[in-house]
Amino acid sequence: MLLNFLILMKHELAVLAIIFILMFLKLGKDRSNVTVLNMVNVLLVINFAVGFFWNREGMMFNEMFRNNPLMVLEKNILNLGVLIISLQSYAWLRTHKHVPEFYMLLLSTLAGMFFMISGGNLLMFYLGLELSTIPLAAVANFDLAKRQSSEAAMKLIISSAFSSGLLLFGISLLYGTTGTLIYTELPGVLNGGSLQVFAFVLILAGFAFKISVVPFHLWTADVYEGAPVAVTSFLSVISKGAVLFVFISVLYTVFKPLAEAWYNMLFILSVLTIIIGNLFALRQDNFKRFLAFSSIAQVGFILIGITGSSQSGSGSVVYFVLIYVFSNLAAFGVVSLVSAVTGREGIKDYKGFYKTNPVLSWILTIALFSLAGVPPTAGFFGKFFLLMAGAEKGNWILITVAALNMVISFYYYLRVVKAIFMDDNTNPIQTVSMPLYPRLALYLCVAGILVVGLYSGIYEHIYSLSLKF
Amino acid sequence: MNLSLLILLPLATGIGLLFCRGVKQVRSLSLVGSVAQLGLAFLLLLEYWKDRAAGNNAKMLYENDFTWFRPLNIHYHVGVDGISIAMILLTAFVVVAGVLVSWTVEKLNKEFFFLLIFLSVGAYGFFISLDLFTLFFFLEVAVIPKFLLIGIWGSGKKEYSAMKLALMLMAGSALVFVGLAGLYFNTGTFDVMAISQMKIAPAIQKFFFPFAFIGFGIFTALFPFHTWVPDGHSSAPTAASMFLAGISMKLGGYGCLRVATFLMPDAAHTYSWVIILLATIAIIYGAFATMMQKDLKYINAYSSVSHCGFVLLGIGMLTRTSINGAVLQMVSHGLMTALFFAAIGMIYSRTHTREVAKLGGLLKVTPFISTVFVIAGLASLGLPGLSGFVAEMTVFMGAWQNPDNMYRLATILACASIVVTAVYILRAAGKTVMGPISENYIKLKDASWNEKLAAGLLIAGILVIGIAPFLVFQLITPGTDVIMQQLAKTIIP
Amino acid sequence: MEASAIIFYAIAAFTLTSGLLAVTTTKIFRSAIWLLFSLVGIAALYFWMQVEFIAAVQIIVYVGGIVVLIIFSIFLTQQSGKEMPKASLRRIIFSALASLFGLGFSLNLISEYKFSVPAQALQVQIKDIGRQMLSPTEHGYVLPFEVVSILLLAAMVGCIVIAMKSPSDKRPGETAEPKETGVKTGTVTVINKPEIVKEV
Amino acid sequence: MSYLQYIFLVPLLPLAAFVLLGVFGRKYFKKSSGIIGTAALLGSTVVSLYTAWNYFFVSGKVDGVYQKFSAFNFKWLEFGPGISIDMGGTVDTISVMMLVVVSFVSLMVHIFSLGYMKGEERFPTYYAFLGLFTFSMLGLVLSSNIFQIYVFWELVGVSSYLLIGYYFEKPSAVAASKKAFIVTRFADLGFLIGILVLGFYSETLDFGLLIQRLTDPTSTQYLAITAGSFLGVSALTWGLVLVFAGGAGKSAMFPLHIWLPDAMEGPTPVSALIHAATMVVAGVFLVARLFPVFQMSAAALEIVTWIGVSSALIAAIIACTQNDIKRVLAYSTMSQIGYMMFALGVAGSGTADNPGFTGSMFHLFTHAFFKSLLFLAAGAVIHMVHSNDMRDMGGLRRLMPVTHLAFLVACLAIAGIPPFSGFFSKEEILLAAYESNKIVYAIGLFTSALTAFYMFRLYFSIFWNKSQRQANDHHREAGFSMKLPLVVLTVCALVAGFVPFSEFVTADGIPFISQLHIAFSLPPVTLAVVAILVAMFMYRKANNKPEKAAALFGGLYKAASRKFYIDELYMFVTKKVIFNFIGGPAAWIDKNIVDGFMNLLAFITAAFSEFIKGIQSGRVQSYALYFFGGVIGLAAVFIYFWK
Amino acid sequence: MASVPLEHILFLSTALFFIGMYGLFTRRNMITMLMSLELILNSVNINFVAFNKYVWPGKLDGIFFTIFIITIAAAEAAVAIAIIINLYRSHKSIDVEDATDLKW
Repeated sequence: MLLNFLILMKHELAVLAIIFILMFLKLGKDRSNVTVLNMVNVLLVINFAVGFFWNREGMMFNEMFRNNPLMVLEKNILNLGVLIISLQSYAWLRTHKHVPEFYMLLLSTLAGMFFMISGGNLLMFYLGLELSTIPLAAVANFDLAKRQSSEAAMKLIISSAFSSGLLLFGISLLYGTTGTLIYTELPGVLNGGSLQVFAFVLILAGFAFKISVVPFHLWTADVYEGAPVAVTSFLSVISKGAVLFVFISVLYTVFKPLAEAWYNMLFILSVLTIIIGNLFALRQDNFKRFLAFSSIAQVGFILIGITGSSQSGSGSVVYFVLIYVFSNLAAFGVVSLVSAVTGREGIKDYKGFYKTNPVLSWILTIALFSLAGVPPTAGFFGKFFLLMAGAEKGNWILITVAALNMVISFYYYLRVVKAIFMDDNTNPIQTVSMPLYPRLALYLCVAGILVVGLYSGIYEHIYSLSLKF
Repeated sequence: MNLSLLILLPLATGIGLLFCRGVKQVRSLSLVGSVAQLGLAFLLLLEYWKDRAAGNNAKMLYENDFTWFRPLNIHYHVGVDGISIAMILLTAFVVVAGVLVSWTVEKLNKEFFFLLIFLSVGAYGFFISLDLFTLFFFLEVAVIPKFLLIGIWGSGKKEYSAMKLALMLMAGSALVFVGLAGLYFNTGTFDVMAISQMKIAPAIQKFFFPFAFIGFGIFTALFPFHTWVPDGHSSAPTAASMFLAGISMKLGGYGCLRVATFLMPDAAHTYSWVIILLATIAIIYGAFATMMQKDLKYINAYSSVSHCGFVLLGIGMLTRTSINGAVLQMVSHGLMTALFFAAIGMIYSRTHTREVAKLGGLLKVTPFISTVFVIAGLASLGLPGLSGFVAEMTVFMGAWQNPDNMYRLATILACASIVVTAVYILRAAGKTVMGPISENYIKLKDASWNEKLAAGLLIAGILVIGIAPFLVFQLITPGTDVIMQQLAKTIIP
Repeated sequence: MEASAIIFYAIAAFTLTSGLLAVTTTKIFRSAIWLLFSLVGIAALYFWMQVEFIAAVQIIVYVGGIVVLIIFSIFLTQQSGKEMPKASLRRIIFSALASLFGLGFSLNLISEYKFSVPAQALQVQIKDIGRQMLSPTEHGYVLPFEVVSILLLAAMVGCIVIAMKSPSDKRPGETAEPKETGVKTGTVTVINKPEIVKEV
Repeated sequence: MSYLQYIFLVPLLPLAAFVLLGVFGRKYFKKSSGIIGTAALLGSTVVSLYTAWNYFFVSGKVDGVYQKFSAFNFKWLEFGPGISIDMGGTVDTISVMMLVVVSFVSLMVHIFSLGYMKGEERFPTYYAFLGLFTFSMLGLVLSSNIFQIYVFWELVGVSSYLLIGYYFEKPSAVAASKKAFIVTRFADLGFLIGILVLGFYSETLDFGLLIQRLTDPTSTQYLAITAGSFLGVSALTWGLVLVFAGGAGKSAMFPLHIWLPDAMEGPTPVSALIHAATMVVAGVFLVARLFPVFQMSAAALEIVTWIGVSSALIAAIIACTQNDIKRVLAYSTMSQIGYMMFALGVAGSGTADNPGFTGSMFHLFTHAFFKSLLFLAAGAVIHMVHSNDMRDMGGLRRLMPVTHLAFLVACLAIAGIPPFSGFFSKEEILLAAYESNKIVYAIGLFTSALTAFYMFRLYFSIFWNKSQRQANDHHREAGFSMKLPLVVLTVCALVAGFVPFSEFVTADGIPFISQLHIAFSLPPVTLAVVAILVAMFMYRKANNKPEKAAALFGGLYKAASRKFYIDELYMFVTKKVIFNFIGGPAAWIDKNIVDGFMNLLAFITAAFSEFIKGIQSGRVQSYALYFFGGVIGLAAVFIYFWK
Repeated sequence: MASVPLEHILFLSTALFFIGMYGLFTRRNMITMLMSLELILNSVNINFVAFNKYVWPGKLDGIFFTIFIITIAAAEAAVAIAIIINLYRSHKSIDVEDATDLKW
């Protein structure tokens, strides 16, 4: 029993263990940031490594907690992302006053996501969601001196509370109409009645809010811009990814009876999301804000993938999230490094960046190309598979719109590349020296971008896992 | 021989370039690499002839096929027939010439040569791949380097042009993607040869053909979507313009042939009149637009629009000869336009202007360059003995074999364009290399060894095609015959 | 029966009116008080539904915790007497319309839906609530319980870090209260803090 | 056929010279290039003479009929079964005759140029171009395939372009070369389409097969081509007329002649070779080559006739008014070619034993000699006076006796005074015209008189007119290399007429004896003599009679001296109409509409994104409002509408 | 209970829900916005309890859900207020209209 418990909840327990270590660290005599950071990063590496061993399928607490290979994979992806982010935010945290707290909060959100992914029950889902949101709001405020930071935190907490209010209303209606909260029981009792559809829409909105689907996306850009870069990247990659994982499984299993309805909803939402995201990304100057909108557009593509049939849909989405972790974090890594050293975050500031920082420029360029979906970067494969998955339903309007929107997205990614390579600048960003951790992280990302796509084994592995939820 | 070498060799060269120190190493390595490509291409040609002579009548030779992404049944499937070998040879020629021409690039030369080589990877991969996915993959691989090449090393309103080019080409490949997806979901495979064996319902073909054809057409300056050509070519650095006009416009033509026409023959029959209409417009209107240009590069760019019109015309006519002509025209236009751009580049690097009005009398001071310029001009106005003539005549003959009166009219109009071509070429030549020379050009230097080599290489190619076209013909005809069989077994007569 | 119905409607009217006032009065402190009333009304509703435990929790947490917290923060951030800034008329109209439409929409849906009301309602004992709360077996809620406790821990840490006045900025009159809020959150959590330690 | 195997040398030697001099000339053969070129030409001349001898006197005739042999033939470009461009060498009467003419005249010009072009900076280039031209011309006459002839046709055109533009620093030369190329290109368009038509219907491009199929009224191809019609004219006629259009362009026939006078910008020997003797008669040769097919279509022959005769007349009239001696010669060339053309025309439509074909070829033959002689002599004069204008000349007869003599002979020849060569050929032509069409005959007669007049106008005003000039170091007659060709050609111009041409070259290869009827040849000769006397009376001494005469003709004179304003017409059409009403709009549309549309898309996108930016107002409450709006909207849509 | 149909309880909760929403939309003071949020959550609680009590008396899901919601609401409120206070430090105001630096 106990062993089973330990193995099944390995990921969660590992994260919690780190949290408690940090807590005692904090209560004990205060150490220098660097030692704390070294320690934390080592722990995270261990945590990430542990994720690959002794995995087992199973359920506990009458389906409140499930685990299966796909979930393990998803958790590993999230672990990886957190590791990379932590390595990248080294430059920023070195001088920060509350390093252990930062990690405690961040990791508790991670734990929340794990519970959310593993949860087999709307209650667990809700708890996980909150656990992965509320601490983030706090962390978003960690640039205590900056007014933008606190504004971002305020926007995040209020709008997320609002969305969870709606979500809860939906859940309550669902509960009222079906009498159960357990995933495995729900499909049997869902009958697609209008009240249930309403409930579903409310729940969908809760998801859509977290993965910032238009029109539930409006908080995204502001929060991304205001929050510290580490938090922004965490929001844009980790929490989005986690919710996506849950979203797919919930849609494909729990709401199967409503499939026809949610397919059309996602159709509308994805088109809206791609277009609006692109249109806004067109005219951004702040790099984080720009990435925010670009990530919204990316979500639109992911939604298209979700509309596909279960296996290729979920496979392509998980695959894309993995790629997205690498590409987006590569971009954010450069941005966070630069903003930590120089405090400049405008795309204009990046004019002539290549003259001073060739390596960083290439990394950023590769990342942007991967986001834009240019071969041979992994992003190309990710987008291709997403669209192929979406095309399985034969909805060519959707595919054509998406394909043409890739052109718009191209424009703004290339705009940045243009700024980096072609424009000349009177005072370009000075040469930024890369500390060890960020360098590691960035190289890891680039390697990922190049390998994940070209090496087909990874996709096939994910695909093979993504039959069962 | 293993075709993957064609991809690996440039790739290795490119990676090697990253570790080079100093201008000399970079130049020499890229020259060695590109020459090796050329050698490889010739090796391929020889083997091909040997095997064909040995009576190997397979549709595709040297096929090499292994599964890449099993879930979507994506293969890495390469193989060549005569047409693709012709294209590969063209690419190799242009690459070497491009490297030679850009010998003196100082600014960021490592990156420059890396991108050039990388571009060639895309081109080779595109021409050898028999799997729609890899085809698409390499198609897009070939786009981005152009953007950087133009934007960083270009001249004039380079950012605008680079952006325009990248976006329009990307729009093209987006359409291509839809077409490919359509083919995939109606056949369950990306494999070109496999799809060609299947029968796709005409309705489906009719729906997806425009996507594929227009998508590829944008690459090869299909009429309303050609506007990236003038700006892109004129802003690009010399080598990049050579690549653009010489290679990447051919990607489009090849795709139109290999994917759109070959895999959707019914639709090809249905839409051939549209293709011919657009092609004829492109030919005539491109020629007249060229007549009004003042800038040498614009002249050549617009003439490329007109010449690529011949390619599309040949494809649209759907006769054996005309398709042969289309392929021939692709190769010949690739060579001669590359030569033209090389000559323009040489002139520009000396006089620092491309304004026809500002130039004059260069024949006196730079006889070699001027001669090259004139030869390129004569080639593009279709002088017998040079490649252009053979290609255009083949297209005309093939087009005329299509007995429909409207098609005949289109053919006649297309023929008429050779007069206009003569007009603008001779105007350009007359104003640039002939006439009285202005004082400030009096002490210009003639071509340096690398420029001479590059020009010589291209001229050699042009002459070979022009004097011994039967060589190219017996190279490409088997491929054309395969396409003709495909077109023959359609439902619509 | 009649009596209970009358009581219900009375409670409902009280809750709704005080809630409405809470979101409309111009004085912030008053609105806080109205909120308090409304929450109490809800607690009364729970009593009426004979779920005393929830009612108790409602009173302890909301009335005893959150409202107090809110009032403190009001004191911290402004003088309670003064008028609050009004929203623009356009905003008000749109919000009213949206809310009313939403209300109508959902009421319509709910009234359409025929809830199958079984004969006898649920009789809930506090002790099986407590037992299930901590039982890992069937109908056990120990896992969510732990998750929530992690959440509370995280929330506490977050509050402390954010609201604690950093030594750099020295503004008089704000030294104590931020900690206060932190502690307050603490008190909320203290209820089930020991169990965490026990369990893990 | 032993001698046939050497024929390939005839075109190849000049080609070799071209390649050698073109590639290495300016480096290694700066001085010796002239010798090299001439040597090569000498070689091919010898071979062609050898061929001619063998063909005409040894082995050409099989039981009384001159056969058509194929010296060599290989597939150059195969379009499909039966349809292929071959590179072949046809040996028949006209091709052998042309071989001799071309190589011989070209040799003469090569030799002449040794002196004339001495000291030129681009001496090797000049000889390279000459070699290229000679190669292409020889290839043209040898062609066995209608597409092959087109190939060399273009090559001839381009080498003429290069040679006209030889003085590339003179804008006028550049313009002239451009004009020549474009005008002929325009004509070639017709030729090309004609080839497509004929080739398509006859299902071959080979001359032999094509002629055989299209002249046999029972063959399917013939039926097809006569059945097929466009705008009510049969495909056959279309094809032939279009082909003839090409010929007319090259041969400077009436509406397409404008390039020829300007082409005189080139070096004079070049004019002698290309624009007098060889290239310009290519059109005649083409028609002669397809003569059997032309005979199948009366309409086509009519057109040929009238184009030819009108060109002859107009050119002659214009020639009377020009002052630039080379232009005068150019117009006379045009008029003489007009003769050849209408000779062919009437030959087809006339009776079976009509001497027109022979006459035309004969005239081509003789004309080659005396016209190139005229040009070379003129070249010698120009070389000495350094001017083209006859008003700067005069009284040169003592100063340059050889030239004087040669010029005189040539003038007599072209004027058709017996026993000079021109007389015989012209007689045959007039006879042919007389037999078939009186009007044409009359015009021809008048034209010949005009010819005599303007030629002697030229002669007198060069060599007499002004007072004697004295020899001094500056004015000296040219050296041996220039005298030799003059002498040789003079001899030819004298004796060429006595060649019994009709026994060699006839339409059907069957020789016949043509005898002179004194009665018939009386009127033209007397007219010619009268015309010469008039010219002598007007131009022997400097006086004001010419002005009077000009005033007498008034408008006609003015129009003629302005070449009947045809150039202006062309200028108007090209510069004004094409550039402003076709090219301009095309460029404008491309820049503003097609490209503008692309930019408009970009602009709209940007504008729209600017327009909707208000959504992201930064107010969290409106965010919530949108959020809720989205929820309700979605729910409403999917509950009430999208069921 | 029979005298009061379930729907009426739901009406009450729904009304409360939208009252809260109205408040959230219109209140410019962040703390009052927070209050509105509390109202929303409470209405959901009522739903859960009512459903559990009258419709699905089998298990205690609704009850427990309510308990957890209440707890989380507390935590949320705490964090929110902490953030608001911090924001007040920098902005000198808790009017949302003043906290709109980040936009477009």
